[in-house]
Amino acid sequence: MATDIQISIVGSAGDGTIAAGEILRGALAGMGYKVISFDVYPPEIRGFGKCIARMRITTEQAYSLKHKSDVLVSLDDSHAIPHADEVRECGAVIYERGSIVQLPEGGHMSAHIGPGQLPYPVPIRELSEKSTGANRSRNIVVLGFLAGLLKLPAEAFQKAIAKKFKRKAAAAEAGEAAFRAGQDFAAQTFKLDDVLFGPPVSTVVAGATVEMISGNAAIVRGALDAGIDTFFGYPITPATSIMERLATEMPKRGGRLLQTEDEIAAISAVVGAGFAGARAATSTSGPGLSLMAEMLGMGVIGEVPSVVFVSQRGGPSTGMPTKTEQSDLHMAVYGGHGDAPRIVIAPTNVDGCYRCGGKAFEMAEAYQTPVIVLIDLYLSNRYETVVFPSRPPFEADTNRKPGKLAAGAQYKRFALTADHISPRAIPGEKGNMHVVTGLEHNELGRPNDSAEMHEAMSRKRHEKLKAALRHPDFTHFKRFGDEGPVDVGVISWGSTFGECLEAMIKARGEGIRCAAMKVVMLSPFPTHGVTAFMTDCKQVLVPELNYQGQFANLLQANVARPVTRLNRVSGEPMKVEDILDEIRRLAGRKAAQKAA
Amino acid sequence: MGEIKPIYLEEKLKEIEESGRLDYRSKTLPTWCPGCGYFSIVEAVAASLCELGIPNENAVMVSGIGCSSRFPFFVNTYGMHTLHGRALPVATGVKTANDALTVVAVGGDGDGFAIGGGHVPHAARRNVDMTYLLFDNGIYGLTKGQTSPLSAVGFRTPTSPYDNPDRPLNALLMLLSHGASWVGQAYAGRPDHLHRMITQAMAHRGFSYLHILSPCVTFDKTHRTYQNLGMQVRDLPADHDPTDRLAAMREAMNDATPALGLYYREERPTLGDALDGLVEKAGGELPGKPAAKPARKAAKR
Amino acid sequence: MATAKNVRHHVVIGSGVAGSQAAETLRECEPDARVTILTLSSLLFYNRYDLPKVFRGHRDWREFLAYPAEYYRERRIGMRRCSRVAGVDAKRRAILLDHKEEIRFDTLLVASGGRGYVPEELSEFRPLMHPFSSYTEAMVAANEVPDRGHVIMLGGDMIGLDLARTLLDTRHRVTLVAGPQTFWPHEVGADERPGLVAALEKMGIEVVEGADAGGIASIEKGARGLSSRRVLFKDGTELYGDVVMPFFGLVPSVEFMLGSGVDIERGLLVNPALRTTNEGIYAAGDVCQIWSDAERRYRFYYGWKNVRAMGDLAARNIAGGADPWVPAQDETLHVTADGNIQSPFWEYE
Amino acid sequence: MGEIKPPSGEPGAPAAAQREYLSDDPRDIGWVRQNVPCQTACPAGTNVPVYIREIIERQYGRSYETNREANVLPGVLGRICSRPCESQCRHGWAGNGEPVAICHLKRVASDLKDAGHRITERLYSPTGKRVAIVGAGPAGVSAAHDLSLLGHDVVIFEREERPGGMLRYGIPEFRLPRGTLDIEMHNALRLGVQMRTGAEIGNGAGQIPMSRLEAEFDAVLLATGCMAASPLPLQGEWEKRDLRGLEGVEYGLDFLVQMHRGVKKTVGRRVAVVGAGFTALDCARVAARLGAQEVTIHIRTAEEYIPVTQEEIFEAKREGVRIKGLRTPVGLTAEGNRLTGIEFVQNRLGGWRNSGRRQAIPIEGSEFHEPCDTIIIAIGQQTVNDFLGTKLELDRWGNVRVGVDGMTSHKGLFAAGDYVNGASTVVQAVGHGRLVAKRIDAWLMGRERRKQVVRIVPVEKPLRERAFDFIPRQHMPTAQLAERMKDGKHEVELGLDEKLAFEEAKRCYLCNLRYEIDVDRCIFCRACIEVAPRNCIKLVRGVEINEDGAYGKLLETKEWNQVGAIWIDNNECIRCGQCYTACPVQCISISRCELTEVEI
Repeated sequence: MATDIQISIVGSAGDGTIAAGEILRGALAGMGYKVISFDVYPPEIRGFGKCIARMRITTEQAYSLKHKSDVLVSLDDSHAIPHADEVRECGAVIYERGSIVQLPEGGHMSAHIGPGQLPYPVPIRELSEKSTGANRSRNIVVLGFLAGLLKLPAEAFQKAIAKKFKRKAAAAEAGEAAFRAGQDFAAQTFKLDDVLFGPPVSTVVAGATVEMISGNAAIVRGALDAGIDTFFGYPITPATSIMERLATEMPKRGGRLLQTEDEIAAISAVVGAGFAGARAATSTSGPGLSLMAEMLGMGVIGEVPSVVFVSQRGGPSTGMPTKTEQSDLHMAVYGGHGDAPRIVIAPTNVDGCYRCGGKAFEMAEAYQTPVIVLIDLYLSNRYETVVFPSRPPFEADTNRKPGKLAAGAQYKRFALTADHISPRAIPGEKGNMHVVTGLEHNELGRPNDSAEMHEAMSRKRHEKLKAALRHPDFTHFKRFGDEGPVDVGVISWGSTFGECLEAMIKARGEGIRCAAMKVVMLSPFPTHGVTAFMTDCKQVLVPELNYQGQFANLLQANVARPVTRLNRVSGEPMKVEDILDEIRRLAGRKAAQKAA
Repeated sequence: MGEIKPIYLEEKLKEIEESGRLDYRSKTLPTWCPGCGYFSIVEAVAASLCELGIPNENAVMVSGIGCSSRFPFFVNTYGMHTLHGRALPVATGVKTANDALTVVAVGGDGDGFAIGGGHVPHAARRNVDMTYLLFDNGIYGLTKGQTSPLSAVGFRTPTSPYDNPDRPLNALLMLLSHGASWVGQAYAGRPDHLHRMITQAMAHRGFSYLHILSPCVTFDKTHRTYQNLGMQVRDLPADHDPTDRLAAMREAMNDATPALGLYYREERPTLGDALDGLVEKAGGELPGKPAAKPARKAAKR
Repeated sequence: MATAKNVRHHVVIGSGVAGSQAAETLRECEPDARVTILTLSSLLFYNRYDLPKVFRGHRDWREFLAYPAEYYRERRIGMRRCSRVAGVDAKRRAILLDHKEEIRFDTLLVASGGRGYVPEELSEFRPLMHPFSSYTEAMVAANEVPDRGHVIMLGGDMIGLDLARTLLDTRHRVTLVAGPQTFWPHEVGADERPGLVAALEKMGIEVVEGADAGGIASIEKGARGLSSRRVLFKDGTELYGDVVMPFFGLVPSVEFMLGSGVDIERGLLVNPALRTTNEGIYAAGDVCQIWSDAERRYRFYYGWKNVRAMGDLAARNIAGGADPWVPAQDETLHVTADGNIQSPFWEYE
Repeated sequence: MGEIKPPSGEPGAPAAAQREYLSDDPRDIGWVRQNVPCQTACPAGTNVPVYIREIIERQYGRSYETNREANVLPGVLGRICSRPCESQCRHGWAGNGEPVAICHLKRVASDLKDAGHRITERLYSPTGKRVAIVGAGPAGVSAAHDLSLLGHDVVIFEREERPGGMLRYGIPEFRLPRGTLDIEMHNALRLGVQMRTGAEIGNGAGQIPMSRLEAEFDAVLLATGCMAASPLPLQGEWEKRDLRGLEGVEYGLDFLVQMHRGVKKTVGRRVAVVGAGFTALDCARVAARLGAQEVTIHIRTAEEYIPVTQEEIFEAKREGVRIKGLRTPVGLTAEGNRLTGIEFVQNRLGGWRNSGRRQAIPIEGSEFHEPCDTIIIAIGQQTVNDFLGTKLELDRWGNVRVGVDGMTSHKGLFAAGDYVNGASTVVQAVGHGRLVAKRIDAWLMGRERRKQVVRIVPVEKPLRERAFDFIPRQHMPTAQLAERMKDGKHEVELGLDEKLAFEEAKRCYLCNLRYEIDVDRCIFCRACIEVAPRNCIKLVRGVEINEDGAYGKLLETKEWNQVGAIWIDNNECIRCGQCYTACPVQCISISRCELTEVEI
């Protein structure tokens, strides 16, 4: 039996909602299921904001969340009640049985459970207090109950709980007790629902490893596998966990990580370290990227390899730090003053995060340029099960081209060559001393603002990036769905592509000829491939999470064809239903036109 | 064991209501974690504004980004919640535009000494007539607990999983050397003293810097806890002379047992005074200024 | 649809035969009113009389539901399951649920039914008995009884005897420990009893007269290697079986109405129009004692047809009617010509 | 008042090093009244939380003495008290579970105290005043004890051969073993109280006339209780007929008294008990022990409304007693002089009577008959006044009227217990006896010598753990049915052993602990609210003040600029101590508040 179960845990900040989600998906992945999950949390650490840990557990990896959940767990009714109708028929609703405050009519979850859904009242608070003496372990009680109700093996949970609370013996012990209390209560509860887990299917090929991992963690793993040397960063939601993970992992491999005083300092240090030959990176979000704009220009003109991982959030300004959005595309591709071309790649799933996270370093070195890996909060915090190959698919040291020169000739750091890529020397190399400057310069790197030189150097800096469109072992774009001419083509980027793919598959199921394309490389733009795809499509739909249609703008700047835009800025992932409706509409409009 | 005489609620409530300090609280309940020391600061600021008789509309709270920077939302005055690290320049702008305002910049240690560190010396040396309340919890709370420039050596956080190798900077010493004209330190766990210090800082004419030690109850369970801070803090020696900058620096050097109280105070022209002087020098005419802070002058007497 | 403010809110406590029928009738009578059912059950309405089916292999709860979820959505009947009523304030017309939620009503119908009675002298053995009054209990009991297992039935009310028919049909062994509650709710005279007991024996039930054995001294777990239950009588005799099931008739579930201001003796006391002593509060089904003008006393009426008719009548009276209660079925127990027992309480749809 | 006093050195006072604060502020007295519901509900004012706390500390003797301060018969009341406290217990409030077994724990203090336990008494110097008390029941004995402590010479006149009144002659031994009764009676009276048994007051031969008592004593206290069984009001031909001559008719109280005087009683096969009180229940259970096959209690209303504990009803039912409601006997049937059955009329429920009992209204034409062999009539008891030489003012129920000073219309003549209140409970009699003793003392001495204050003692830390709240109520172990029936005297309730007692005692919330937030030091951080297990800590803007000067409802607000204080709602507080531990600035204090008396 194939498994396809979606569980949502909804609570208030401080209820441990997200932590419960982490443990649950850790346990499930440990059992061998494929998981995709995405959490929603408020900007305050505590207070009263809504938190949702939502995950879909499948036999084969899925790339988007379902519209309906099979199980809803409420740790705070005031937040969970609006989500009651997201539970499917015969799905389970697990909620706190009692209340310590007087409730108005409708203030309790039981008032909102539809006749087709199955109620599971649990004395969550009481079980927590009974088993641990405090009410803090309510989230773990709920996990115990889930495990008991869905007949999942306790060991996987115990392992995940122990992992979560390692170094905190008392908390781990309380966790154990709370878990057992929940499980015991489930044993006394009569199970009614038909939420059933099939056996997990192992798809691991020899040598490969399977892990349930978030987008940010995948980026980190990619960077580590590509041999990152130095990292400078400044905490910012939702990119912080990239830095946090690297802080743990890099020293283990002799790498160096420094928390700088701000993002300006961080990008500056990255450019410095890149100049010095290190594989260097920073991570940030929109506000930090804005601060970095000037120094990125320096990286472009200085032709310094550098990598910036950007996880977008709702903007502008401080905006919506804990909500997802894809509105930094303009900033990433065009941001900053002057003609400052750079490579921008945007993975569409967690596996892609791993690949882009590593390939970014290859590209930065190969084309001597800043590379921005553009993801968003949804992808950063989304968990998927990823199969990692036994050997990292990244080149260790790419095209540094030192000492390519004939003896006696003067070293030209910015030599104009046929492929527009100059020999790069790094400090410490004998005889190749040079200066990298933010001023326009000649081949030697000496300031020069002549018309000819600025034109030649501008051309060099733009043209050399074209080679990146043929960068080996890298998916620049990819087409899915029906081959040949189609009625509707969906083209999208980044985290939204998972929803586009699912909508496209559903549309095909409804008999609509349909295809989808993901574009990973945003700058330079793969005009050829995208044009070919769009020629096949009678209608082109571009769904993305921003108001302006930033990707559609980019598309239309490169391919002169009308497209239909589908924009959402709700701060949450796009709904598959919305895309599907639009596909249906476009397919129908075409039919209507034909009839006319 | 404290007083054992019972507290009679309605008498207490009457006293609080009559004091008028509740008028300085916003309607919104603060969203900090229960137990956070910052609650203590809101209470103290409200009480100080009340005690000094500053009308709500004449006060401006300016903050950057961080847990502490949510502060302007919880007091009933004008406020600005600006960019990370940029509270001081924005506050300088506010004060420069209108001297009659009581400007209070608030922010955390990361906001003030990491990303915004470059702004501190300049606000201090210019002697902008404002109060800078530095909420020092030694951690980045809003991004869930990374090290800050004021985190202790050896402090473990997600970005310093093998201990923090950096030593914390000595904020008091910095401010003293940057030329802040009023420098003091308080602790959130001593609400009474905190309130008295804030009142003094606000009453001071010039750049007053109050460093407030506070625990982060959610992300720091090892270092700066109520328990540890309670044991570490001491009072400044009774004979400390707050006009002696060197003595103040000597006290500030002892960061193992932080001393609470007024370290240093001097009276000197503010940025506003200097700018007025320039106008005078240039032969210009000062625009009709509103009477400068009558209430504060009264309070100082 | 009328706005929330001006519509009447009819609340029904209990989702059994009476409560469900009442909700349906209320909806028909008042298309715009709000109708809410509060029930302790986690399932939608199912027919308790169907429960013996579990011994015929019907185990999935969906098979027991009387109506699909659609039924409630279409009729706009609010269905609040797992809701325990903690108290009713008749004066303020408010119901306090156990989880501290308060629900206001304009009219209230109490149809909370009855729960299985266990005589006090046997109450300490409750943990060793398998009651059979809900789907959950039925499933627990069914899982406990092995194929061709032996069921010891105590009391033997008509609900139990109905189950006994199924048990015998599915090749189980049934021993009845008879007592004053045998044939409840039929009132059986001393002269009729021997004939009826003989009919039971003819059906295949082994009958032990409890009183002859001095009454039950204790119920115990069976010793190792023996059946899992032992019933010990005061005269020293004993019985071994796989489960012990109590069928001593029903007692009304009225705990939550104590202190509400509504009059209670054993059940809620209602007038012939099924109204309690309080304006706007009605009762129907096994929970109410109806004033019988003919018999000059308050009395219970049992049986599926009666209970359903009560639900219907109460709803119509809530909606403005004032019709008096007329029993919908007779109450006599027959032995047919071929010596089988026939009871109106076994007739249901 | 209001100053901090050194310890007073009274029994049960804190150790010398502790400070205490005595307050007569109505807000503090009101606090205790509202917050310690068990003590407030107890007619004797027993300091329940303190004696339960002492059981947790395994100081059973001390616990016994704490009980004795309010009530000289802890072992007796620990068995047969009607427990008005338990229905008020905070642990039994909605959502909190079941009440603490306060009564069973009282018995624990008595059962488990040291064999050589030494009782403590606070003695006043002799006053030279003489007081006569008529009746050695619970009210008389309690008053005698207190008056003799206060220095007066007390003589008790008792009609029966032994002291105890209803306790000895009305309550069956399976509920109250006589050994316990004897010891506690002796302890109560041995401080110089003269006991004259077999001494009947009246004007007949061999009786002592009232006038003699009035002449010889400075004050006389009447505590003769209600020792006359009320007659059964029947209708028609039975209305005027004297039932006493009929075979098979018994009056409950007489039935029990005769049995305890040593008369051998028998009952028929089918016994009908009419009545709804403890006496009715006792008679039914005695009947079951005397071999009746069917014992039925017929009540006018319904089980919900009868004034007996659920445990008692349950035990009776286990013994085979059945209860039938909504019926009033209107006549009997007899064959010759032999009772054969009862004619009942069906009732419906009526309104509430002032006493808090439900009314039953007979339905015309609903008569029905039930056969029986014995009827025991236990519908109530009345006072007997014919021994009085003087004419006293009576109230409309026929009870003697007394003023607030406890005195009857006759100067120097006081009355206490059931004799004043009508048939009530033992604990009410004990409480009333104490109260009237105080009044007599005030009258004799010309002034109040003691007054009630609140003693406030700081407590170092919460004395409870949250885990205690989840302990279920411990059940009283009872004797096997066979054991009970063997001889009618075997005690049914076996008492909690030390382990059960410890578990049960831990359940007590210790409501006398007062958690208070020092508003001046509070930083409004809400750490306490976060950990609170109930909705017990509130953001308040004000508080209502009741007419008696005590606090009423807290006025809550969610608007920050209205929040004058964060305050513990003592009505919701279950004394779990979580807030105390959570407060970062230690602004929550705990003190123990208890009612006590001080010399004026």
